[in-house]
Amino acid sequence: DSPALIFEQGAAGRRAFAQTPTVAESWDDLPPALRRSEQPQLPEVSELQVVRHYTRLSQRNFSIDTQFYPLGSCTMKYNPRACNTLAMLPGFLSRHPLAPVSRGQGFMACLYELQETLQAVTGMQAVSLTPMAGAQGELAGMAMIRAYHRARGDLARTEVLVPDAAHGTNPATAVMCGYTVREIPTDSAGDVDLEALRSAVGPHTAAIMLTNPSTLGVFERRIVEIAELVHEAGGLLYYDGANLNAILGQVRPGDMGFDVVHVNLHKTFATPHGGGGPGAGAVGVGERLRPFLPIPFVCREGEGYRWAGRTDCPQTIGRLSTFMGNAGVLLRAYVYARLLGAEGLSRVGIYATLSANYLLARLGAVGYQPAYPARRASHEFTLSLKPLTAQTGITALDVAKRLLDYGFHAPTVYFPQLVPECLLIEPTETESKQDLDRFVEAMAAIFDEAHAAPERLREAPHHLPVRRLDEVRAARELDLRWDVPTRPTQNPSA
Amino acid sequence: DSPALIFEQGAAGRRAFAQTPTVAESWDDLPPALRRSEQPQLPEVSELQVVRHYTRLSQRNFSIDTQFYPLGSCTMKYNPRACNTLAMLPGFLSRHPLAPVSRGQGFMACLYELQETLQAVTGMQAVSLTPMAGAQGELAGMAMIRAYHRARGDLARTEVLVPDAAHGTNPATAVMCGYTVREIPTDSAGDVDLEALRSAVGPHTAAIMLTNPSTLGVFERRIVEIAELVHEAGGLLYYDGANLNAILGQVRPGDMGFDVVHVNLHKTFATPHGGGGPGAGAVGVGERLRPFLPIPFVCREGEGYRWAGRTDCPQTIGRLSTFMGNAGVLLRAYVYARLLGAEGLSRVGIYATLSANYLLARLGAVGYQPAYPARRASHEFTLSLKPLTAQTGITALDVAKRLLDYGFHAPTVYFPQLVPECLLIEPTETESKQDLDRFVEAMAAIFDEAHAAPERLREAPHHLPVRRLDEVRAARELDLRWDVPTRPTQNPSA
Amino acid sequence: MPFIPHTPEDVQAMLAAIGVPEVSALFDEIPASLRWARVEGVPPGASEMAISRLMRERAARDGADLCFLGAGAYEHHIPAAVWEIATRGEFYSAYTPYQAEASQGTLQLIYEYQSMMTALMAMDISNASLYDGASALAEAVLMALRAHRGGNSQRIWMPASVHPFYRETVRTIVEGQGIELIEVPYDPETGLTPAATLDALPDAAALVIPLPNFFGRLEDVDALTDAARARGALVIALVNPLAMAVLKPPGEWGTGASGVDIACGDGQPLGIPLSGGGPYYGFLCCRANHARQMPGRIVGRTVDRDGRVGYTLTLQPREQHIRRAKATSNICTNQGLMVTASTIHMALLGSEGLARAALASHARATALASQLAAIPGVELRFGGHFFHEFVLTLPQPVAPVLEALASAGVLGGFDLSEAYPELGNALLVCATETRTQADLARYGTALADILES
Amino acid sequence: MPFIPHTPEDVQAMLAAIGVPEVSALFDEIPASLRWARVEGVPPGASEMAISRLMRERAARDGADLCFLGAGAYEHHIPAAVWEIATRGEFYSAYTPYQAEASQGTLQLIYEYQSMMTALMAMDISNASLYDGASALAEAVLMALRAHRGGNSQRIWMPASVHPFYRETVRTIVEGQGIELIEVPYDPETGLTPAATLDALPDAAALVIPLPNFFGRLEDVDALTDAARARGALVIALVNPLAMAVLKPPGEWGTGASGVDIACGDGQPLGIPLSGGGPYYGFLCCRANHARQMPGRIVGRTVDRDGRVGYTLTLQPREQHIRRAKATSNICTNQGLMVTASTIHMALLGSEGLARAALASHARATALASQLAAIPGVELRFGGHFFHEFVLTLPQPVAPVLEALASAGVLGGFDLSEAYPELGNALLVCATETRTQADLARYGTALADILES
Repeated sequence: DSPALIFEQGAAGRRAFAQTPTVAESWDDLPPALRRSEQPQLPEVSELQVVRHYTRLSQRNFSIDTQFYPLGSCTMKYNPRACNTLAMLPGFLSRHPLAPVSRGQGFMACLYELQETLQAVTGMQAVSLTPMAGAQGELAGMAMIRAYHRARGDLARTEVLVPDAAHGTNPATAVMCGYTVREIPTDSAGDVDLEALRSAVGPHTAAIMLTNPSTLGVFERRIVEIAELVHEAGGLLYYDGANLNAILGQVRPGDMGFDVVHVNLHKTFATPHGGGGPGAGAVGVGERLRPFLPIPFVCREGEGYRWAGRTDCPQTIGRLSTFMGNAGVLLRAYVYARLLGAEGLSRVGIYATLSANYLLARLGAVGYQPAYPARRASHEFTLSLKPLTAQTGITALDVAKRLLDYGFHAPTVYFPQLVPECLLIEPTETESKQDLDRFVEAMAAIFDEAHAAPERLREAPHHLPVRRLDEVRAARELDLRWDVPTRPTQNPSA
Repeated sequence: DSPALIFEQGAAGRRAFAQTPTVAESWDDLPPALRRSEQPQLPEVSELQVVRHYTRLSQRNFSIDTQFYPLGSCTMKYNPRACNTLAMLPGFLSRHPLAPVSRGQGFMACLYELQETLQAVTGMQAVSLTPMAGAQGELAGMAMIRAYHRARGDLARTEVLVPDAAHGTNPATAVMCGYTVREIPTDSAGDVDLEALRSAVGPHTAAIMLTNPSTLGVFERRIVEIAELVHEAGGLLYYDGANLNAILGQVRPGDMGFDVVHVNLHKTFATPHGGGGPGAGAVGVGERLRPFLPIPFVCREGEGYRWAGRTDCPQTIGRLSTFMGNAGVLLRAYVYARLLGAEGLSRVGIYATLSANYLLARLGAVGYQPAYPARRASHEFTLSLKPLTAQTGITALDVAKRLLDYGFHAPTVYFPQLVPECLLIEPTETESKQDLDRFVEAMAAIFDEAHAAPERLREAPHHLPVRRLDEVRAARELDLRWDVPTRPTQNPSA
Repeated sequence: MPFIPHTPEDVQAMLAAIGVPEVSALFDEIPASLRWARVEGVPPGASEMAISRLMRERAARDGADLCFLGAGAYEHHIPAAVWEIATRGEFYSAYTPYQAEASQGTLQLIYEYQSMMTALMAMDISNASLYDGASALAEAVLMALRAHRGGNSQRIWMPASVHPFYRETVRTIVEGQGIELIEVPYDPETGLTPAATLDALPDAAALVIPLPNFFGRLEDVDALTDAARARGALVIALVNPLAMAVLKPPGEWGTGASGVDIACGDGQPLGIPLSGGGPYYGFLCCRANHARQMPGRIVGRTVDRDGRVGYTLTLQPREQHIRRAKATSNICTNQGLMVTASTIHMALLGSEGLARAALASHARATALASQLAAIPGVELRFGGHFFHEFVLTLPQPVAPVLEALASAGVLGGFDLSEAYPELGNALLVCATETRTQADLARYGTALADILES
Repeated sequence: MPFIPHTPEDVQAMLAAIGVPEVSALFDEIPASLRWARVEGVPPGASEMAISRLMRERAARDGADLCFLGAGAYEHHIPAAVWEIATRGEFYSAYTPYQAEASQGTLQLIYEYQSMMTALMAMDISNASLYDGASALAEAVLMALRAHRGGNSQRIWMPASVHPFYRETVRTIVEGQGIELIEVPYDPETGLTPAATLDALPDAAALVIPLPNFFGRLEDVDALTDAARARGALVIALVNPLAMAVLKPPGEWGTGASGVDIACGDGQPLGIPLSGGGPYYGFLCCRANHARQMPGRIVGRTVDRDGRVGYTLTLQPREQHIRRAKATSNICTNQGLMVTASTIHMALLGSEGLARAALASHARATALASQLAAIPGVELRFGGHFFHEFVLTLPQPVAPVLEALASAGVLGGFDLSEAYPELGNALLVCATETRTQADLARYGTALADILES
C-alpha cells in the first residue's frame, strides 16, 4: 500500500523544534477580526519523520537519475549536477529580485550572456528570458505578434494557423491571445499539407505556429515555401521550440524564416523537469518583433549590466512574471551552455538525431511499424502499434505500462493523435548505446510477449508500487485532499 | 540480480568530459623509468551513467533517512540535515589544514567551543578532538595512561582489565598499546563481578576499561566502588563512551571517577555513520592525564584561537592523524550541540532511556525474554531468544533477517556474547512512539510466525534485493575486485 | 563531448545499423540552403572546474547584503532538509507524473501539498501549482470570468493596493481576451481600499482582495467580500500564504464566513529561496463548485486494480494536452520542484512553526518601524495595523538614500515613488524573522547617518 | 525539544506501559550521589536559523584565500555530482553494512572501490579504508611486522623524506608495541633517499618508500625496492594516489616489476575536499598472500540462496568485533562516506581524467616554480624531477614572508624550517590543476613585492 500520508503520522503538539522560532511572539496588535480562529491542520511531525517520509516517497519515482526516459517531445536528457550546485550558491540564492543591479553584476552577466547564446543558436535578433515555461513563451510570442499587427493598425488578422500535429499548448495559447484557431492538415508523408495551407492563409492570418521538426518526428521539408507563403500574406511565423534539440547547431529557426521562437530551456538546455517544473521558455525575436519583447531583460551599459524596462522598450507587451521569470532555471541553463560551448551545442543535434535514427532502425527490425517509414527520424520518431493491436489486441498503453516493469519510462503515447496507437520515442543524446540496446531488448521482449502472453501485458505493470489505477473513479469521486478532522480553536502562537 | 558493475557499463574511450581538464599536458619532464606503462583500468563511462549507477545503488541501502535502526550500541539517531549543510559551506570545505589560524578564526572557534561542550558533558578537564573514531579515541586514552605510568617511572603496570561484556575494540586497543588483557566476568545481575575484580586488580594493573551503562544495557551500579578499588591499586579508569547517549546530561563519567573518556560523536552527537564512517572519537581527560593529550588541540589566546602543539604540551602522546582529525565531522557535532544546547543535551539521555524501557516493556509483554528482567534498561537492552530457539528452532539471526522484510533494520545480534541468542536493541530518542509501536507490531508478528511458520523466518529475508548470502563462499573463494581485462599500453595523457 | 557518451565505435555501429555511411546523411531531408549553420558568438566549451570558479566568483559578488526588501519576495528561514531532499535526483530529474505507476512519490507529495494548501487557505480544492503569484492572479482572473454566472462581464475590479507588478502581469496575460481591469483606488490616508469605493464603479465579474496589501496594510476583507457579493461579483483573494498561519484565511472571509471563490498568491514565503526572483510558484485554490474551471494539474487519490491506494493526475480534460483550443489555460509545465520543497517546508514547520515565523517576522517589522520612525524626518506613512511590511516617508528623495544604504551593505527597501508618486518620498520596508535586533539597529544607524549628513 | 518527537501524551502512555509514574524512576539504579548532574558551561539551544547564520558568518571568514599549500592535502576539482550523490540519505545515514541484504548499495560500491584502488596501485587486494594517510601508514607498518617472515625484527626503515606529520603519527600509534622507527636520511643536495643509505643501517622488517616524497621529489623506487628486498625486508609504498595515474604504480616497483608488499596513502586527492584537514581517508592495498594480515573491512562478492550475485563483508575473523584482543587492529569505524565520494569521483574522471588532472597539476607547479625561481634571491632547493610540489629557498626567514603573503590573500606554502632546519629558509609550494595562469602570476607578483620591500 502507499505510505501513510504525512498528516497521518503526526501527533498533537509534535514539532520539528529546531525549525520553529523559539519565542512565540504576541499577535495582540493584529486586529481581532482578522486573526485566524483555528490553526490550519498541517502535519504535526518530527524532523526525522519528515526526512524519512519524503526520502521514501522520492524512491517511488522514476527519474532521469535512475531510469532511461524515451519520452517523445520531452527531451529528457541528463541534467548536469553542476548546474544545480552552481545555481544554488548562497550568493545567488540570497539575492533579492529587487536588489540594486550594482549589487549583483555577476548574476546579471550570466543572464546577459545567456540571452546572447540563445540569439546565436536561434538566429534571432533579441531575447527575453522572462517566460516561465514553454507555454508562457508561446503566450509571449503570440502576444508580440498581436501587438505587432495592432501597432500597424492591421486589425483584421484574427486567425492563427496550427497544424493538426501541433502540441496542445499551441491552439490553447492562440485562444488565450484572442485568436481563432484554424487547423492545417498533415499530408501522408508527415509534412504540412501545402495546398490546405495555401487555401487557409490570407489577410485574416495573424500567424502560423509551427514546430520543426514536427511532433511526428520529421523535418518539415517545405519550410522555406511555408514561410514565404505566410509572409507574403502578411502573417508571421511562430516557432515552437519544443523540438529544438533536434537541430541545435544544425539549422536555425531564424534562417528558416521564423519571426519569433521560444526555447524550452528545461528540454534543450537540460534544466531539470522537477516532476513537472519549473521550466523556462525564453523568447527570441527578429527585428520586426523586437519592440514588443516582454520586460525585463538585461542590457549592457558601459562595463556593466542593467535591467531594461518600459522606458527602454515602450511598446513592450509588458511583464509576464512578478520579477525575472524563473531566474534560478536560467542560471542552470547558463552553466549548461558554458559547459558545452559552441562546439558542444552543435553536437547536441547530431547525436540526438543519430540515437533516434538508430532506435528507429533497431525497433523496425524487431517488427514495430514506423509511422513514416520513408522518412528520416529527427531527434524523435513515431511508431504506430496499429498492426500489433490488430494482431494481438495489445495497445500502445499496454506496451507503455509493460516497459515500466522493465525499468524504462514509457514513451509518449497517443500523441500526436493523428498516428493511430502512437508511440513517440525520443532518446536524446545523453543515453549510451548500451542503454539504447537494453531498451531495444526490452521492446523486443514485449513484442514477443504481445503474441505469446498478451494477458501479462494487459495487466502490466506488475513490479511497480501500484498497478494500473482507477482513473475513472479518481475523476468521478474526487478525492483531492486529506480529510481534516476538526480540532478546537486555539491561539496559534500559544 | 545486482546491477552491473560500473566497470561493465563502460566503453573504451567514453568519458565524463566536463570533468577532465580539456588539455592533456605533456609528461615529458617526468623520468621515463617512473612513468606508468599502462593506464589503470578504471571505468570508462559517461556522467549520466555514473549518476544513475550510484543513485540506484544508494536505493539498495537501508539508512536512518529511510528506516528505523534499533541497532544496539550504535545509537542510530537522526542526523540533522543542517549539520551537513553547514559543515559543507564553501568556506569550511576550502580551508586548507595548514592555512594560518589568522585566516580561519571561525573554524577554530567552532572547535574550541566543541571542546568546552564535551568537557562539560563528560565532567573532564580538557579535551582533544583529534581521534578519528571511537577506536582511535581508545587508543589515545590508553596511550595516555601508558605515558602517565611511564612518566611516573611506574613500569610494572602491564595489565589492563576488561569486562567480558566489553566492545571488542577495548581488548584490541589495550593490546595495541602493549598491554596484556585480563577479562573480568559479569555477575548474574549484569554488573561487574566485584570479587573477581578485587582479585585481579593490583600493582600490575594499568587501568580498567569500562562502558557504563554496559553493553548489556544496564547501569553498572557499583561504579563508585570500582573506581575506588582501581584507583587505590594505582590504576586508572578508562570510559568507553560508546554508550554515553544513555546518560547524557544525567551523569558524568568524571563524577563516576573516570580519568579519561572518549566520546563517539557519530553516536551521541548525531554525526552520520556514512555506511561505515567517518566517525570522531574525541578524548577528555582529568587533571592527571592532561599533560599527555594528543595534539593538536585548540587553545584560546587573547581574543583569538590557535593550535596547541608540542611546545604547549611537551609530554603529549603526539599526533594521531596527519592534520586535525575528522574536522568536518567535528563541525557537524558542533552544530548539533548548538542546536540542542544545555537543556537539549540533557533531554537526550532521558528520552533515549524512556524509549528503551518502553520497548523493553512492550516486547516483554509480547513474549520475548529480557536477559536481565529485574533491571532497568538504559538507552538499550538485551533480549535472549534462547527460549524461543528451544521451542521453535528460530534463532536471533532469523528474527533479525525477518525484521528486514518488515522494513526495520535488525537489532545488534549475538553481542554481547554472554547473552545466548542475544538481541541488543537501542531505539534512541529520535524515533516517535508510532514508529516504536510499529516495531513492536512487527516483532509480535515475527513471534507468531516463529511458532506458526518457522520456515518463512529461516528463509528470510524475502523482500530485499538479495536473499541470505553465502558468506562461507565469500571467505573461501575470495572475490575482492573486478577482474580486469588487459588493455594495451598507451600514453595516459594521449 | 560533454554529456555525450557515444564513442567512435558506438557511432560506427549505429550508423551501420541505420544503413548510412555518415551522420550528415541523417540530415539529408533538410534543405541544403538551411543546413550546417554554425554556432557563432558563443564561447568555446569549458570544464566544470573552470565554470565552477567563474560562477563562484560571480556569486560572491551578490546576495551578501543585509536585506530589508520585501515587496513580494521574502527572506525566511528555510530548513536545510528542504532542499537537500527536494534536489534528490528522483524529484529533481523526474518528468511530470503522467505515468502514475512510475510517479507515486511525486503524486502523493502533490496530494499532500493540495491538502496543506487547502488547510492553510480554508478552501476546498488546490491545484498542483502555477508559475508564480502574478501569473496565478492572472489565471484566477480568467477562471473567475469563466465561473461567473449571470453575466458576460469582462470586467475585473483590481485594487491599486495590489502589487503593481502583479497588476502589470495580469494585464499582459489577459488583455488579449479583451478583459478590462478596473482600478479600485485606495485611500491615501490609510493605504486601504474602502468597500464603499466599489459603489462608484461599474459592475464586474470579480473583485481581487489582497491581504496584506502591497503596503503591508490589512484590508477589511470581510467588508470587501460582502460588498463584492452584494454586486453579484465573485471574490478572488490574493494572500501571503505565511500570513495565513495567523490571519483569517480566505475561506472564512465575509459575513458568516461565507468565504471567497478563489484564493491565490505566491508560495515563495513557504520554503523558496529569493534566488533573484524565481523560480517561485503560484498557488490557486477554489471552492468545490469551481473545480472544473480550475487551470493546471490536479492530483486525486484512487485505488489500483488490487484495491491499493494510489494517486493520479485527474480532471485532465480541462488541460491543453487533451482539450487543446478549449482548455482552461495553456499551462502545461508548472513549478513542481518548488511545490516539492514547499510541501517539505510546511511539514517541517507545521501550523505552529508557520505561525511563529509569521509573528516573529511581524514583531521584527514592528520593532524596525518604531526605530526608523524615531529618526527625525522619517514617518510611518499609514497609521494602524500592518503585517511585517510597512511604508515610510523620508524627508528627501528615496533613490539616493537607498543607494547610500546599499553602499553600507543595507538593502533598505523598495522605492514607491515610481509606482505611487502620490505618496511622495515613500519607501516600502520589510523585516522577517531572519533579522536580529542587531540587524535592525544597523539599519537604523545607517539611515540616521545618511539622513543627517 | 529538538529532534525528540515525544509529546506529553506519548510520554504518559509510555510510562504507563513501563509501569512507572515518572521518567526519573527509570534512573533509579544510578547511585543518588551521581544523579542529575546538570550540563553547565554550554549555551542554551538555538534554532537552526540562528545557528545557520552563525556558521555562515564563521565560514565566510575562511577558505577564501588563493591556496598554494599542499604538504599532504591538495585542492583538486571535485565534480558537483560527487557530493550531491554521496550525501544522499541512503549513503550518508546508513550504518556499517553488517546486514548485507539491507546494504547492497554500500557493499557493491565498496567492491567497486576496491577494484578501482587495486587497479590504480596495481596491487591485488584493497581494504575498505582506514582513517587517513598517516594512520594508514601506521597500520601498514604494523601489518608489515606481522607479515614479515623469517625474523622477529621490530624495526622499520622510515625515510626522513616522509611527511613529518606522518612519521609522528606512526610513532604515536605503534610505539606502545615497542616498535623502532629507524630514520633513513635523505641527501640534502637532491632531497632524495639514496638506496645505498640503507647499507649503514641495521636490518629491519620493512622499508617505507614515498612517491612523491614530502619535498615533491621522485624517489628511485626501483632501486630502493631492490635494496630492501636484498636485505630481506618488506616494502611499503606511500603514494599520492592521483600521481599514480601517471607514475609507476607500487605493484610494479623493483627489478622485474616485482612490486611492493603494501601500498598505502591518503585518498584525499581523489574527490575529498580540504575541509580543514578531514575527514579524508587512508587506503591500504597489499599482495594476495598478505590478505589475512590486512586490517579493516573488506568486501567480497558471492551469491545468495537463489544464486544471485551479492556482496558482503568478508574475512571478518581478522577484526576486533570477532577476534577482540587477537585482531589485526582495533579499527572499527572507517571512512565509508569518503570512500563513497571517492569511488564516484574516480568513476567520473576515469584513468584519462585522473591522468590529465595529475599532469595539469604538475604543469601548473612547473610553471610556478619557474616564475618564482626567477625572482632575485629565490631558488629551487633541489634540481631535477618533482611532482606538482617543490621546495624553494628564500633570501630571508620564511614565516614573515608567509604572513605577508597571507595578508595579500595568498597562502604561499608550508614553512619547512621547523621540520627541516638543515634546509635553511625553505618553503614547500604546491600548485594543482585548479590554479590558473593568473593565479600563478598573482603569487609571483606578491612574492616579488614582499621580498623587494
